[in-house]
Amino acid sequence: MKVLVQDQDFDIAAEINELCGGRTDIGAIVTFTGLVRDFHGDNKIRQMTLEHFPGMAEKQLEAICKTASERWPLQGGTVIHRYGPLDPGNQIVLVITLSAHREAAFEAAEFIMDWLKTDAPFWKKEQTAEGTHWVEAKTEDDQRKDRWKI
Amino acid sequence: MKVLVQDQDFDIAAEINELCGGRTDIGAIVTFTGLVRDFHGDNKIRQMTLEHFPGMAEKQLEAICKTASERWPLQGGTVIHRYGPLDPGNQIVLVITLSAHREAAFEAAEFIMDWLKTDAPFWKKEQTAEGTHWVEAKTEDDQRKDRWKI
Amino acid sequence: MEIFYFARIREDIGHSSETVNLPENISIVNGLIEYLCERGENYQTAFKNDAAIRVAVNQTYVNFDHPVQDGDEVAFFPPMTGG
Amino acid sequence: MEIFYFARIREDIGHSSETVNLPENISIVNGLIEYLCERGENYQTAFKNDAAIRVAVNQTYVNFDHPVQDGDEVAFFPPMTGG
Repeated sequence: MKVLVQDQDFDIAAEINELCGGRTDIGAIVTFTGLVRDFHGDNKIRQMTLEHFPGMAEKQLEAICKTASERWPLQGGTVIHRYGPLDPGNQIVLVITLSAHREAAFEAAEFIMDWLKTDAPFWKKEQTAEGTHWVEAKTEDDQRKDRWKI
Repeated sequence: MKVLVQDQDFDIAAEINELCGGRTDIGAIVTFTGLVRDFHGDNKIRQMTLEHFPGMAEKQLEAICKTASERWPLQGGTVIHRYGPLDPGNQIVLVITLSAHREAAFEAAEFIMDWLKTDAPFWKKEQTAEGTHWVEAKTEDDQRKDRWKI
Repeated sequence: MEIFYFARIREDIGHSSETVNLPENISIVNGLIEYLCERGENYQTAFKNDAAIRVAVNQTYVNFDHPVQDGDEVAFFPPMTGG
Repeated sequence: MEIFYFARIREDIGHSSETVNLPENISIVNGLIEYLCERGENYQTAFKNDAAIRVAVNQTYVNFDHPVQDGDEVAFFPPMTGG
């Protein structure tokens, strides 16, 4: 699977095409795109900044993809995570999974997102009318990750 | 949610853009694309023809989308199902779900696919080197649908 | 009554639709199937295996004991395999 | 030893990295944190709440009782919130 950590935007269609173009062995493509929302609870978000740990971010995303590839019969995939300043409506993260069957593609994409949330070294800072603050990690995210434990 | 039953191909990026363009309230986009595979078990597929029940196909897809919208907090979505002759590698079906949170988008997309498989009036006929045959419905698909029962 | 056939059932029967004047003694789907099977071997082949038949009356899925009446649109087809 | 700080911890401390000569009596992450906290209030604030700290040694997540030695690359940061 391809892993990219980048400040620039990504193009879902181009990424799908790079994975699937000319191939006839794929039965299912699942994509997940995470976007910056204009509201977080009651706070109106003006901008969001994503900080990351260069090197380790890529390493962790690759490890998560490897685990997913060992667990599900995937035919390929892509994970792109952006960093830097982002506006509401901007794309943050893209996960694409390919498989002969839909269950594997769905489950692997969800698994990658759940693990990525708690295990990839990225941190969100939100800028609101009341100032800036670091987003708190959610217990819920740990629980979602834990359901994949064997 | 938008429902289309059509013989022509669809463009995932255009469909996402139609749903999300200019919006800043969406947190998660999940897409599922089903493709014609070149192999089904041991049979090499030359072509596939999708027959459908015009009118009822749209009606059933709309009913499935309505159920999904009542069950998950969706911010929009699209379902496109093609009919007619298709070649390996061609797109068959597209499901897009939008939500503030990823769980809802993932679950709703998977729910729509599981229900669509058993409840939308489409039938696949495969053309192989040995001739043509109707694809058999899978018990597994009924089981996947049943897991959504309350 | 308008009857539609799809996929394998359409091929077994040899046509995709037909208009039937429903006899008065037929009131449920099962009765309609028995009546159609009197029309020839092609119908008997199409309706041989109950487990391989789905039916919709006025575009709603129903069971074989569902009422039918003149003016209904009835459709017979195999289990669905879309997606 | 190279130490990196990210996000809230980086802001509390006031810089994103530093080189530390590890004293001989320090052998685990916890000891390193105590040692850093002697450097000032900014470190004490950064490391106040164990539950809000994650640590990686040579880009692998470890617990607070994990060994550290000179030459290691150590990173401190809050629980992750990407995705």
